[in-house]
Amino acid sequence: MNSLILRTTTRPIIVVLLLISIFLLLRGHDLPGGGFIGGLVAAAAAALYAIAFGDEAAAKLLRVHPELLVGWGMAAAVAAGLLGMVAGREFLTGLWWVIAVGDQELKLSTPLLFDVGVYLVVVGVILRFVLSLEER
Amino acid sequence: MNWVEVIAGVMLLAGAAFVLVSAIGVVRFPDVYMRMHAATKAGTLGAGLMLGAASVVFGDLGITVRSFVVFFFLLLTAPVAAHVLGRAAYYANVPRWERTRLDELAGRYDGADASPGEPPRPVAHGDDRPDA
Amino acid sequence: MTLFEGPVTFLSVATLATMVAVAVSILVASLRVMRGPSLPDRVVALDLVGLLAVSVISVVAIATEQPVLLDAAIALALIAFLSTVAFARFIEWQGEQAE
Amino acid sequence: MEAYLAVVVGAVFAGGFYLVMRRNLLRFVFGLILLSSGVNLLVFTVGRVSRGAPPIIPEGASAPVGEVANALPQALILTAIVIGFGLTVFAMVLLLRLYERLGTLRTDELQAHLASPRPVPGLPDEEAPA
Amino acid sequence: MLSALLLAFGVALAAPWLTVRLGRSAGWVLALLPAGLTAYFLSLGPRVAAGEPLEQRVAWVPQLGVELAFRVDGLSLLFGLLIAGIGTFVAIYAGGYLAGDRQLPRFYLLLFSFMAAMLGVVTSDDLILLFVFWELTSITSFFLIGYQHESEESRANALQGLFVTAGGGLAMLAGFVLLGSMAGTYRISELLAAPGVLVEHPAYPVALALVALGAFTKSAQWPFHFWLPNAMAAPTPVSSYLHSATMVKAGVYLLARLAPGLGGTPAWFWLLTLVGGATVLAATGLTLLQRDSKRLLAYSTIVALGTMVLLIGVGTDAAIKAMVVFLFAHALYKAPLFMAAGSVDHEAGTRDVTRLRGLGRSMPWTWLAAGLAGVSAAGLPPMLGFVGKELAYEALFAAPWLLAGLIVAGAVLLLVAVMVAWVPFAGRSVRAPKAPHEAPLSMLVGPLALAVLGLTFGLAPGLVQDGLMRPAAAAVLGAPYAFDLYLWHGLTLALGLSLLTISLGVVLAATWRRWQPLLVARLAGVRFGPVAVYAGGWRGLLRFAELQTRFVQSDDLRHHLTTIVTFTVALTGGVALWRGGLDGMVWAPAAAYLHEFLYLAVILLATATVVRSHSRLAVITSLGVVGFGVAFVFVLFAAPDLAITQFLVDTLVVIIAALVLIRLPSSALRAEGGRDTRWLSGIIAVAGGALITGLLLAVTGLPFDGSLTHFFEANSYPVARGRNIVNVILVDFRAVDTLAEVIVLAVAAAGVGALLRRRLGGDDADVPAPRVDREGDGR
Amino acid sequence: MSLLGLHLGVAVLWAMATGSLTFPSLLMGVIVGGGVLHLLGPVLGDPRYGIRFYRAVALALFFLGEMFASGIRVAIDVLRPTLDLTPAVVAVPLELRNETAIVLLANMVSLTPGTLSIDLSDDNSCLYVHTMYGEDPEAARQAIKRDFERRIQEVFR
Amino acid sequence: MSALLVAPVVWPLATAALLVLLQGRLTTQRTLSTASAAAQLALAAILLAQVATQGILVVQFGGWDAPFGISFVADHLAAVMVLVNGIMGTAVAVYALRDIDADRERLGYHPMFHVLLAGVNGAFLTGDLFNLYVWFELLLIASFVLLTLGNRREQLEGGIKYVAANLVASMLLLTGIGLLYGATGTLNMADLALKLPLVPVGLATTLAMLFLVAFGIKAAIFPLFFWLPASYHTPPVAISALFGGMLTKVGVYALLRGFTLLFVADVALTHGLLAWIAGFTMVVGVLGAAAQTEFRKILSFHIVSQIGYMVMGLAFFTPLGLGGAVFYMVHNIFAKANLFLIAGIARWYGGSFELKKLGGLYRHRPLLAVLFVIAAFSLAGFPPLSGFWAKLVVIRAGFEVQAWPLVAVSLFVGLLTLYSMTKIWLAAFWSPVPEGVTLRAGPAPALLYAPVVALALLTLAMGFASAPFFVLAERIGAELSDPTGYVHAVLGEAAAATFVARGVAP
Ligand code: NA
Ligand code: NA
Repeated sequence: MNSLILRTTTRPIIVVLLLISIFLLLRGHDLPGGGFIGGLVAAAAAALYAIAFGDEAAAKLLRVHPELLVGWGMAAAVAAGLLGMVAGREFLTGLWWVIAVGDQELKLSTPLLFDVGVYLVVVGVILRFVLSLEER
Repeated sequence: MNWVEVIAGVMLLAGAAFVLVSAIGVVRFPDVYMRMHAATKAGTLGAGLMLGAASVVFGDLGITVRSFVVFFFLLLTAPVAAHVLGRAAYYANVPRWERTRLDELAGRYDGADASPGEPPRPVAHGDDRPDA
Repeated sequence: MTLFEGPVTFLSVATLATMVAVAVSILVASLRVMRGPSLPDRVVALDLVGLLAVSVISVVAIATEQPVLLDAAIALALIAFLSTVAFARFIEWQGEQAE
Repeated sequence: MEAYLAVVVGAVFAGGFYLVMRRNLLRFVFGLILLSSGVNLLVFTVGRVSRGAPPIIPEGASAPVGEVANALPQALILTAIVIGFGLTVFAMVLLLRLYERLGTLRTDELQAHLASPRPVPGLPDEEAPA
Repeated sequence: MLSALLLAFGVALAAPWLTVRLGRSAGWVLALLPAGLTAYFLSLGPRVAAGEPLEQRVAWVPQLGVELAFRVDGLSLLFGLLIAGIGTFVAIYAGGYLAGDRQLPRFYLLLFSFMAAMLGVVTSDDLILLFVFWELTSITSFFLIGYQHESEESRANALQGLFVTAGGGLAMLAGFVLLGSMAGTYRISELLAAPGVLVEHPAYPVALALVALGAFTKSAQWPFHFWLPNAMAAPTPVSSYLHSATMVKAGVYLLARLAPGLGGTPAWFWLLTLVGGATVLAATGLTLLQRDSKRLLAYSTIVALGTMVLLIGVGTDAAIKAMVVFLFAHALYKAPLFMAAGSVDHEAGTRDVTRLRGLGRSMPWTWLAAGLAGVSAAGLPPMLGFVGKELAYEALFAAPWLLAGLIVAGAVLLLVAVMVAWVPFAGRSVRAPKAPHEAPLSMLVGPLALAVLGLTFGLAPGLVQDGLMRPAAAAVLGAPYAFDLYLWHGLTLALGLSLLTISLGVVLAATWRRWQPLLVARLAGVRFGPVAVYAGGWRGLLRFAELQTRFVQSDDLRHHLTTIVTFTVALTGGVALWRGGLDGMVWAPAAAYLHEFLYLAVILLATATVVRSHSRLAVITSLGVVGFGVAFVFVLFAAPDLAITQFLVDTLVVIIAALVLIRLPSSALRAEGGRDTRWLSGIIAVAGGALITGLLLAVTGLPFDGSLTHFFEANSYPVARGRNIVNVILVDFRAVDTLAEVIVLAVAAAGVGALLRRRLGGDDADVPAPRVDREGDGR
Repeated sequence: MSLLGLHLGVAVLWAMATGSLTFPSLLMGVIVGGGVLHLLGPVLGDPRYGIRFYRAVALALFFLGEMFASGIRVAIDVLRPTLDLTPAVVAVPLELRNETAIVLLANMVSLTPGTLSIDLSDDNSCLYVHTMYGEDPEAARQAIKRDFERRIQEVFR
Repeated sequence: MSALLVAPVVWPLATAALLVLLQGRLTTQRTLSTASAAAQLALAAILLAQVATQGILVVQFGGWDAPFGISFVADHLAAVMVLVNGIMGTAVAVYALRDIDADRERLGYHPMFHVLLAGVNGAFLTGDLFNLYVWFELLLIASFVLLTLGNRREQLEGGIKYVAANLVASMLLLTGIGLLYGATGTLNMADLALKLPLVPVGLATTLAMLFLVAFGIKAAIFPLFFWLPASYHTPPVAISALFGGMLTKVGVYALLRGFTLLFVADVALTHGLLAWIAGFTMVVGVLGAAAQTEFRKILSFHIVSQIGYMVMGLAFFTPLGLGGAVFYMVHNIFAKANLFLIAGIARWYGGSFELKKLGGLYRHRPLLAVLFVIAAFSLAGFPPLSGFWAKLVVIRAGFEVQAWPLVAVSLFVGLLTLYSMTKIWLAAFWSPVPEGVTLRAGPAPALLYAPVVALALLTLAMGFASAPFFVLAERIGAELSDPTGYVHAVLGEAAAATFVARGVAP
């Protein structure tokens, strides 16, 4: 949409939205959020961008094909399951690694990796929906 | 009586009043632009007051920040939404209230160069009719 | 709800009243969504419902003492905006075709 | 509350069933969306609703404090919402394509249009020899 | 026995290759297989005659109690020798008859497969195994009748034969399974060992009827006889082998085989004598209408088969003795008659006996064979046919009506013999569509040899009496039976009846030219009979199939969806009412807040709009409101994750719906038209909704078992390290759901992408075409 | 604008130094930080930062007040038994050139009494506003220019 | 061992992910796709071998024991079905190398195919009702896409019917699952078997009807089958074959599972109803086939008809009937899929699926004729091909429970089945090449023939050497008719003991 007001407002909004989406993704294990909700927010941000600036600009912003996001997301989710088996447990068994960064603890886990996979798939999928319908 | 509760309660009630006003306005006002006035202003204000009430009640920085973020977000988006929608409504020739006096925007969208968006492949169909 | 189950205070009464007021507003705004008559009318009302949803969440958060709900409000504010923008674009396309 | 929800769920289902049985495929999809909402509410209801806290364990505790809402139906509904979303979008786009290729969305015209298609004016015939 | 069969099937499979390799001599060489099998059966003769049947059992499907069980007793031996022996000559004959035919390799494959299967039928000691072979003979017969498959008539006849025999076969299978469950075994010898068990079982009549149905169809008994004359579309070697000498006798074999177990009851007697008698009469009558030599022979075969069934039904020692001898005699004369008719057809160009004259000069050897066989067929001494017929008359002294029928039939058989073996050959002037000459050696060996055998055994029935006839009769009777066979019985009543038969036959033959055309003309218009019933039945069935398919498989999707919903509501509601599924329904609404009702009202109102509005945008925005309403319920009842997701997804659905709708005409929703069924749908829908409400009330009225949730609550943080229990369920407790769910999304996206892609190939997009440009595929 | 980040950092520092990361202490930090940055303005390269900050705060407060008034105004209009309004669409010529400033103006206009930005001319020189009180279009135009355009211009100068 | 149980799902999913990342590189995709399908077949074979030697295998995902987490359970039935899916997957993958055009490959045929395989395997293996729903949806959406891939008009038209019916089924299934959860508080199927007896019988039976309809739509039983003949003839042959062979049988599998493990409180009603449905399904399907003149449409209607036989075995609810139903199912998958593949080769030569436009294949393509005869006559139940044994067992089971009318109907339907198989034979093989049609010269690609030959050999093996198959069928029948072992394997000994004590096990 050719609107200065929309475009000018959209830029900060999508920055905030992407931050929020990652925030929702990361804290999803403890508070409302998670990969799906985070992914939806990120995809919504991208969709907003696509409407405001056109789908070519959005594709440029994205740099990767939605299909690749989906593929990597699926791979991450499956890998999260397989890591449990690599560790000799059942498929999809949660594994946790706590890394000390200064006095902060960084908790990495297969459920998180799984959620990241979900996030990527959701972003890719919704972008595919919106871009497919937009570009025609 | 706890003053925090009183402040929060008052904010809530005020917010409730604005919210009600916005809803009534949307129903009562005669055309889409006037309805947008009601929704944009009273709605945002009402929501803001309730978010404020929440931050007062919880008195927690994180929550306050979040409330502010949401409110800021509303302040940022509500007028933009009204703008794009008002523009679109104007563009789509949604009828204005017959008492609208002046229109300095008239004629702006007649020129082909002022196309507001890239339309998709055309399919012949008219405007959406209201229910019979 | 936890707040209502406790003693009757000014805040609890105000909260309940607000809850009802917001619900009434949502119902009223929904009527506009359903009645139109034009698409922009519906979208204005739908946008308002989104805004009212933010209010609902704030009030419910207060009533249930569950601040986590406020996070839902962020997503909601965003999404209401997105849908309005999308509809605006939709209306412009449609207006174009009507000519 | 379950009793009232049961009535609402029934009403939404009735609406969905009705639309699903219409001649217009667009109505079919709308009916499906209604059914989807109805099912989600149904699953929510059978898990017994609670006005208590969300199923979140507060900081410092290792289990929910007090009564919390039933988490399992919520997780199930989340899954169902996502699946329903994907299927609904697919169905809608399928309708779009169907309309573009056959020129109708009426269930009783599909077959006839298959034999003598009436594609939408302005669209190329995609099955004409290249 | 098993190895013999395997060898036979193996040779059958190799036959096409061998045929091609051997060229012109294929028939002679391939005949070594049946010849060897004949020798094998002959070698079994002494022990069988001594009352020691050959038995063999190999496990096959023990779970079903099915074994590769074989048993060669007198009856089997008789049939085995006929099958292998006549098979030898047919193989040779076919080599000449079909010389140069492109399909000869396939022909031998089918012929030998048939032979092996037929041998299997007569040697199986397991009902199921017998059925396996039985059906194989039907299939090979089907392919052989349809040998000239490019002719429509040929195809239709093949199909008819298959349906009649396979249909009977299915009944027979049911009968076999029933017999198996009655006796607790599929082993035929064990079944027969305890006859009382079967005939006293309440299901006996059913089992008998089912098994008999199989036998009757296969052996072309009235009213299933009509397929056999039509099977004459097959090449003559097939007609002579399958459709006279062997396969059609499988039904007779089966009845004879099971007679010791199932026979001896009034039901058996009446069923078999009535059907056999009706067959004799019907076929006798129909024979009179024929001019085609093969059809004449076919109907006379039916007469013979009817006679055999009738004799088995009578079931006395004398009747069985007569049946066995007659069966043997029939095989020995009918096969050469067919071959001779085929040779005539082959060399003279027609099978219409009225168009042939004086072939005897150019085809003397053929005439000799036909003549000898014809004498036997006419029941004249000194042939074996005479012996058989006399025995049949003797056996039926007690049943004068049956006897009378048989005498008429005998006269007609004589007529047939004259028509086939005398009329075309006799006379000086030659009349034929093409210049006749003698058949090649390969086509003479068979008929001559068999005819001479008929003569030999007629002159000296003692040759086969002990080794073949007595054991066979004993097998049918279930007890040893010592009898002697003579060509000359002396001046008996039977001889008198024979003379009567012969005179009658001679009269018929002498006057044939006068009455036959009149008879044909008179009956030309008659369309009533089993064939008409069969054809009409099929036509009706197919018409019905079309009608019902048009009804159930309507083109209109809406009908189907209505069916689904209606069926669901009716079934679930019906069961709920019938079995008290909703008895536990409780209406005990707890106190609720005003605003909660308001949200429910929003959902209801928006639903009503979705249902009733004709404005597509009103509908999709109202759908958005329904979704929001649901989300509000989630907010009110402590489901933040759900609420967020519902808000987000609902909005996306509405946006995407709008993006789709914009490409559809605004009238899209108004295009209803057609007959108005809103009321009906409305009633069904409301009933469905009420049912759901009822079920929900009934379910929520039960005490709730929250153990799963409690487990999640207890383990979410300590073990799974997450505070958001819903999220922990999604990514840990029930992560498999989520894994599949995101892939659903991914696939949906790919599907949308694929759907919206334009211009994919032309009309033959899915015709696999050789890919030339494989390099071009890469990126 | 990099000073804005510094400003916020100062505010957080203040809050932490005073011992509690609560909202009031953070607010105090913002105010104190504003003062400090005003004093140090010349040193830090934007001599007017403090003034601009105060004007921004003043604008924000004015805006909030206007918004509140706007809400009340709408409430009155909505609840009045008869709709005694004269809507109009007026063009407001702009002096602002900064795009952000223009957008800010448009948004603020939308949230304040009786006015709603509908569109912007292609050369950003003119804002089209729908107003509920259009008896005197010129007055409405001037009100917008006076109340908002001037104040925004001061912040962005 | 647990890896083996997970592999049937994870392997194809990982393959699909990889294939997505390889998009555009068609040659690599083809190689990977085929190799992966073959590997999956091998893994499935090992799984079945393990189950045969060690008994029922269970994996509790994430290490969360049943009923809390999600279990995958491989009893003999599940393992056999997974193996069959592996066989079909491999056969179709090979056939598709020649049958699927590059356009469709670019649109994502390969990953979609593997997702479908994963979904089918997931449905077979899962021991959790809601998880079953999810796998159902996965295989559905994949099948939607495969069915419409290429966007041809009849694909879209058939696709909407397929999609519509199946989406309604999904809704009903989820409704049923929700209500069942509300009544029992659990989703694990073994646990449900334990807890369902505590639900009032009337209510449990009523809920069972929702599952009957939902599974029944997917299985294409009467009167819910219409979508199948309306759609299965529209996609490329490889896809038709996979759908026709495999997909509807997932619905049958679900019926088998549901109405042996869960809904057995009122057998007189539920299974009596199934018997009626079986009869109507058989008859209506076969009559439908009789009315068709298109190769694949005939086959499609026959699918419906033959589902009737499988449901019939289930309705008898005896070990023999259940084992017979499974034997029938497996036989039918091979024979039916093969007929679809053969239809494709016939079209390769003759250029059409219309019987009127086909002919001369017996004379000119004897190998194809032999392959058709094997599959078609097996389908028609001719001995000693696999279909004969299948029918025999089901009929015997019918005799056991004295269901004479149904047995009679099934026999009659057998004759009608023969009718339409011979109809194809007469038209496409025996009748002369129609005027205006020239058969394509030269043999069809070996890649098209190879899977057909392999499936024909399987059909022959199931016929001539049926004993090993019956060993499995017998065990399956036993396991299904007495689920104690299933419950024991999933929930442990104590739970199984209560199961028996409550007298649930028949
Ligand atoms: Na989540
Ligand atoms: Na044809």
